[in-house]
Amino acid sequence: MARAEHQPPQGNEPAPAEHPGGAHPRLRQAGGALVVDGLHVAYGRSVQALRGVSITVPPSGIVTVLGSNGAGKSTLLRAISGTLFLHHGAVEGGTITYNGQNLRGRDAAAAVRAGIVQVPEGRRVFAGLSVAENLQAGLLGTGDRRSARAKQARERVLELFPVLAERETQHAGLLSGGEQQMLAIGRALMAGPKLLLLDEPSLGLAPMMVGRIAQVIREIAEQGTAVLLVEQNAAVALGLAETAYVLDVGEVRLTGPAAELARTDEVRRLYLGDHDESGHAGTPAEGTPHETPAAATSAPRATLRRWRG
Amino acid sequence: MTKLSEIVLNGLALGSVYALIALGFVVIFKASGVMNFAHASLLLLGGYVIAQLHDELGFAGALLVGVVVTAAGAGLIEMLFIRGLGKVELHVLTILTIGIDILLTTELVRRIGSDKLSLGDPWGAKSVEVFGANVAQARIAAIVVAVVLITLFFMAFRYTAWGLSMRAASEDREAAALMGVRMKRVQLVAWCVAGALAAVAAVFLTASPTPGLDRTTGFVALKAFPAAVLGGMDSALGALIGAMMIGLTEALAAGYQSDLDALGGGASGIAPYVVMILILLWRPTGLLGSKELSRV
Amino acid sequence: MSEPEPKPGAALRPAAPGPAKSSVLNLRVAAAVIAVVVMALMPYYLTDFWLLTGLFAMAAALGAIGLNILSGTTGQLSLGHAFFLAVGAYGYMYFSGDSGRSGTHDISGLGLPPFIALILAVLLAGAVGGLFSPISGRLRGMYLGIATLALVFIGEHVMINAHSVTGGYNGRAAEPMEFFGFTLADEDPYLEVAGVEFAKYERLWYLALALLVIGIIVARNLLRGRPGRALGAVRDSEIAAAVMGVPVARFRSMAFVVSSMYAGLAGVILALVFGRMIPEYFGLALSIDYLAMIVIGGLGSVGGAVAGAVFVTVLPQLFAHYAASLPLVVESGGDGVGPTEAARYLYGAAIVLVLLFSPGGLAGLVRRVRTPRTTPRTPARSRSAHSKEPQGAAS
Amino acid sequence: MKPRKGTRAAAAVIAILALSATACSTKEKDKDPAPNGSGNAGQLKTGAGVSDTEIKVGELSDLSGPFAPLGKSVTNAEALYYEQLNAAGGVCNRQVKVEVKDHGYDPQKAGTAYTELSGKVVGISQLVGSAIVTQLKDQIEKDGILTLPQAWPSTLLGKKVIQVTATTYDVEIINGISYLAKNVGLVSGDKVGHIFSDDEFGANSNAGAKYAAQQAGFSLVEQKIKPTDADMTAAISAMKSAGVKAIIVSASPRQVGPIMGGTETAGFKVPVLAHSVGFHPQLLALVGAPMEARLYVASPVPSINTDMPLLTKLVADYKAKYPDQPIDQGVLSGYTTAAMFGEALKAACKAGDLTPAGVMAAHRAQTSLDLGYGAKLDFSSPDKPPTYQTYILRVDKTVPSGLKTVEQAFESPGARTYTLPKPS
Repeated sequence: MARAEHQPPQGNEPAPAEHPGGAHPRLRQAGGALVVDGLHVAYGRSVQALRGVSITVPPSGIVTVLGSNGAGKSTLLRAISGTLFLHHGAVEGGTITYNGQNLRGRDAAAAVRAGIVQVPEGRRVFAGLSVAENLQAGLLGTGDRRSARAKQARERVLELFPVLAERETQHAGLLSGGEQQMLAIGRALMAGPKLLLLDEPSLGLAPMMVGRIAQVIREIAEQGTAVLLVEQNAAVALGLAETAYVLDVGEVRLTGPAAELARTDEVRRLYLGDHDESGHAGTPAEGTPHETPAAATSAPRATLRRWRG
Repeated sequence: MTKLSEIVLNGLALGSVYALIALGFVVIFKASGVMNFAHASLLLLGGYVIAQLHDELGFAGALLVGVVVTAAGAGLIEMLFIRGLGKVELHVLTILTIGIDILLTTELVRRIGSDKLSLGDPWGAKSVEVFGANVAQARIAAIVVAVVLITLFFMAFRYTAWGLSMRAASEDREAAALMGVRMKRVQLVAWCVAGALAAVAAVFLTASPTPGLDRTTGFVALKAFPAAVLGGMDSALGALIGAMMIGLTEALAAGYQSDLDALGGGASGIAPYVVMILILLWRPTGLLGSKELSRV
Repeated sequence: MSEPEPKPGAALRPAAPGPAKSSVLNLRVAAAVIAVVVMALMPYYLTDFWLLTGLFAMAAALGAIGLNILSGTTGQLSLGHAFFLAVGAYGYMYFSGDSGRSGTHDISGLGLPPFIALILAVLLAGAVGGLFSPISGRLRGMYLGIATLALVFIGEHVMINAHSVTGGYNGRAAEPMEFFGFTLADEDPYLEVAGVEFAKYERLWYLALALLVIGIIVARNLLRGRPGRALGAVRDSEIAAAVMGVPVARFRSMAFVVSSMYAGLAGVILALVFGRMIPEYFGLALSIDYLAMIVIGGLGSVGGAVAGAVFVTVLPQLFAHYAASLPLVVESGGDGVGPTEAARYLYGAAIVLVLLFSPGGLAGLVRRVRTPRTTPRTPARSRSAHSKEPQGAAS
Repeated sequence: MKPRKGTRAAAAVIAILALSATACSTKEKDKDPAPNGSGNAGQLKTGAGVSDTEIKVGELSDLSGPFAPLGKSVTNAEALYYEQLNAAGGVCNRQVKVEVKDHGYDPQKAGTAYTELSGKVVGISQLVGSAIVTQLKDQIEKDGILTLPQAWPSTLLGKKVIQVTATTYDVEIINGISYLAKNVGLVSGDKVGHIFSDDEFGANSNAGAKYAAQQAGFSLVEQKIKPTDADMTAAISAMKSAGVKAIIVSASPRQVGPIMGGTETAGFKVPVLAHSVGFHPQLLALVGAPMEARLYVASPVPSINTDMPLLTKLVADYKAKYPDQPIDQGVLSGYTTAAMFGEALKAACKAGDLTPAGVMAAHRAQTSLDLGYGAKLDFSSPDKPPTYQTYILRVDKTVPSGLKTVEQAFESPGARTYTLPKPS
């Protein structure tokens, strides 16, 4: 597996045309739906959050992006979903295309219209609105709230999450953490996305609930919606995804089929060995190595230090 | 008893007008996070346009144009000044609206000069008897129109895509953006709605038995500040309750002034502020305002 | 005036910032001394009109520094600054004045020596600011802003009704300042220096200048020291500040007290300059003027506050004075844009333009010119307009 | 490079300083233009503001603030008077030149504007706004320049330099109440309402109303309003439930209008007495009918549309000079005030002393000045208004000012028995 070279901050110069590191074009499938190529993102003038990141999400299936806190995972999602500006961030180089349509520099509404919907980290349901209104809000980007398609989407969501049907009139803020996560995913599904972006769906959930959510993600993918899953909980993510990328300090460090990646020493040591990981006790996804010598994680690597960004 | 019912009715009418203004404050605050000090000049703008046009277009036509112009003016302020600033300190946006208010007010005052303009409203000095009290028709009209508009407003807020977008966005801007809500459009509409409400308020502020529109008419918007704040700045229902409280307090303090001599007389002008301070001491974010979520 | 090429010897100089810093510091001190000297010479050249304008500007500068500590540094929006100016002004009049009649009413006073009255008035303003802490401690953001708005209106009502202290609508006369028999008035004793008569305004000029210099130094030391950092931390995030061990509530109310004391001092100077204060002066417009000063000057900067005060105070005077020779401006009373309107337009436009194009105000502009683009202006200083938005830049 | 920059800046500052030193060294001369300039023309003594060809008169007006309507009419009318005075040869062979400063009713601006006039004018023939007069009066007294304010509270009495130009508000309301008592049939024991604004004007008027009510045996129902209020319904409700037989209003047109409209709406059609400063012709369009029926205006001058030679000529001349400007009572007030100042200048010229002190002395020596509108003015006592007389005007939609005189100058018995507030 290739390892990206550390690159100095690019400043305002356009990003180099070639791939700065290890994202291998050979992994790109023909007709790949979402293509992020050589993406550079900065916050303010000096803080480089992404340096030449390239990933590809095929039209179906689950792709995961792993990385520690501050590796740039959320930044990647923000760049795709068009919410960078809300965080003072800007794309400084590279391209983002979906089905050949440019998404770089477009706003969140454009991404939604193109069929990409993100479930934000920490769920972020509209606490003061009822469950039903939250689901309605998921339709706001589509422009039609009363059509048959909207009704269908609603039925699909309630089928997926029966608990939401029971709680329809309740304020979303009163739901449990797991229920809120379901609502957040359900809300995103209302728009009928072709590609669902999930930002740390397992964060802060009880192990039981993590399993449920993982199950739901798999179901969504099986129904034909592509999923880009960003996770710190590598055990869960690698169990779900076909393809995985590892982000570190704003660069793609490792990439490959998830199962293959899960067997590499580096990933085992860095992402699967920590017994504190909440997901550890969770999903017994096949092919995921469980026992990694704890000693391997004892010396934190410099590259995994919390990186401000 | 006649006195009391007269005072209460007038207080409610006053409260209705304040409510129209205060709702504008709340909508703008929810959309852009700013307390809009330029509202005073928008109100004056609406009144001025109606006053200038009612001879030619008749009252209804002038009202329509006035509402549209004021809504457009508010929208223009949003597009030119507020939108581009993005994330800045709360004060900065607030003070920016003060700057805009100074510009717009100066121009309008220069045009109005010493004039007292009639808005050509159809009620004149006619009055009706309600519960044995004589109340100006314009006051009754103010209550009726305010009830209709506020009901429409709440329905729009509850059931339309814009209303849902507004509520979602004021709960969580980023999450709303991720749902594909076009924030710019939602904000623009919010400002326009607030502007339109201000223009309607201008009509009832200047209709008989008040003296017509003059250069100081916009000041009344200042009294809607306490209304919006004591109800909770991000709560439309709170604004409505606050406006009614302020209207009634003011009318009662003025009507029963002789019993309030200890306060030095003329206390009705400051009654709204006293009520507001007391309520804020009790509830620092107003009656129905949401607690600020603090994030580190 | 060409920029010197780096001399060969330059490379040999130690790279340590020590000497360079101190030379910059020396330079700053030198510039400040020159500024003070220039200001001290002004009474020899300025006519009464400009002296008076300058005195207003100096008083405004003190008030603006105070508001800047409150709103700029601590982030507490105050629309009630005029009220604290009034407390200072009437406090001084009450402490220094004698009981007697003014207009149709009896007024009372303590008849203290003026200098003592000045100190007491400043302390009184601070105490009143402290009394406001139950409110300032509980309210945030716009809620605080509108609550302070109430101070202006309620304050005006109290001033008009508290005849015996304020003299009612007519206000009351202020005793001239006096130091050991030397009065800061036109006479008593008559004074002439180098052929220029030193009358009331000339004498007050030096008092105001001295107070302003002290005020600037105190504010700078306050803001650069521990309290300043703590106040900044309170503005940026109260919780973070609390975690860092800053007693948030105490610092919030301390900022109010200090700010009110500055306002009180400004009020005393205004009372001395006017010789008589009427309650109408301390209206909402005055509060807004002060807000405009700190915004135009630059939030959080002492120098900016002074610059903003000068801008806001002097601009209308310039227009009024030179109305006749300005194009597009008709003389007062004519049809078209009069000097007062022109000044209002410029004033409003200045607020809007400064905020749109240089959110750091005049101080930010100067900083940018001085250090062009070397240090990026990080967004750390600007806070979310929406408290609910996430503050962190990345996960 | 930093130190270099700094030294350069310092050098520049010093250079500017040196330049300004040479440019501004005239300060001493500026302050005292012609000290005791002895007689150029005969034995005439001159001082500040008077040259061989010119007499400079100052005016401090409100042309951009709340009193701008009054300020504008007064300023125009004064300009008209001085133009006519100059056309007739001026005073002492000198042309009178007016310097107008606008203070916008801002005490701070008024303060600086005053410094631009003091020492450069022989007197101030217009000073709008009683708050402004109050703010400046100590200074004016010290400078000793005759000043004619456009405000009539009796609290301005008592200073030799400040000449209140007509009946004060309190005396005016005493006269007004006595007229009302006689003409609308109020009897002892009746309740009379007084709605007055919470400022000096209202308070002064209230003092007079209290006295008159007590003299006539009325009980006075008081209602204070804020000068900025526009909604009078609550005040009217209070009056109505108290059952007053008449309402006295001491407030601005902003409030007189709604009071007329509100009482009409409430079916509470009692007579209303207001001051002339509370009337504005534009109210006619809004509440013309009730004003025509029930409004009485107490005024120190007759209606400008009264058939008097002075007034008809004034209206014609004003119309010719300012065809677009409204003709209101401010025009008459401004013109007569300027005339008072003109008479003082003429008297001072005759006495051979055109210094500010001389003008003031000459002015105060006039005990029976007749400007041609009826009232005789006695300026000899600083503690008393020049006249105790009041005209009663009523609404007449057919004339430009909207007012007609219904009662010529009169003085009620209470006018002189009332003790004016003891001046400070």
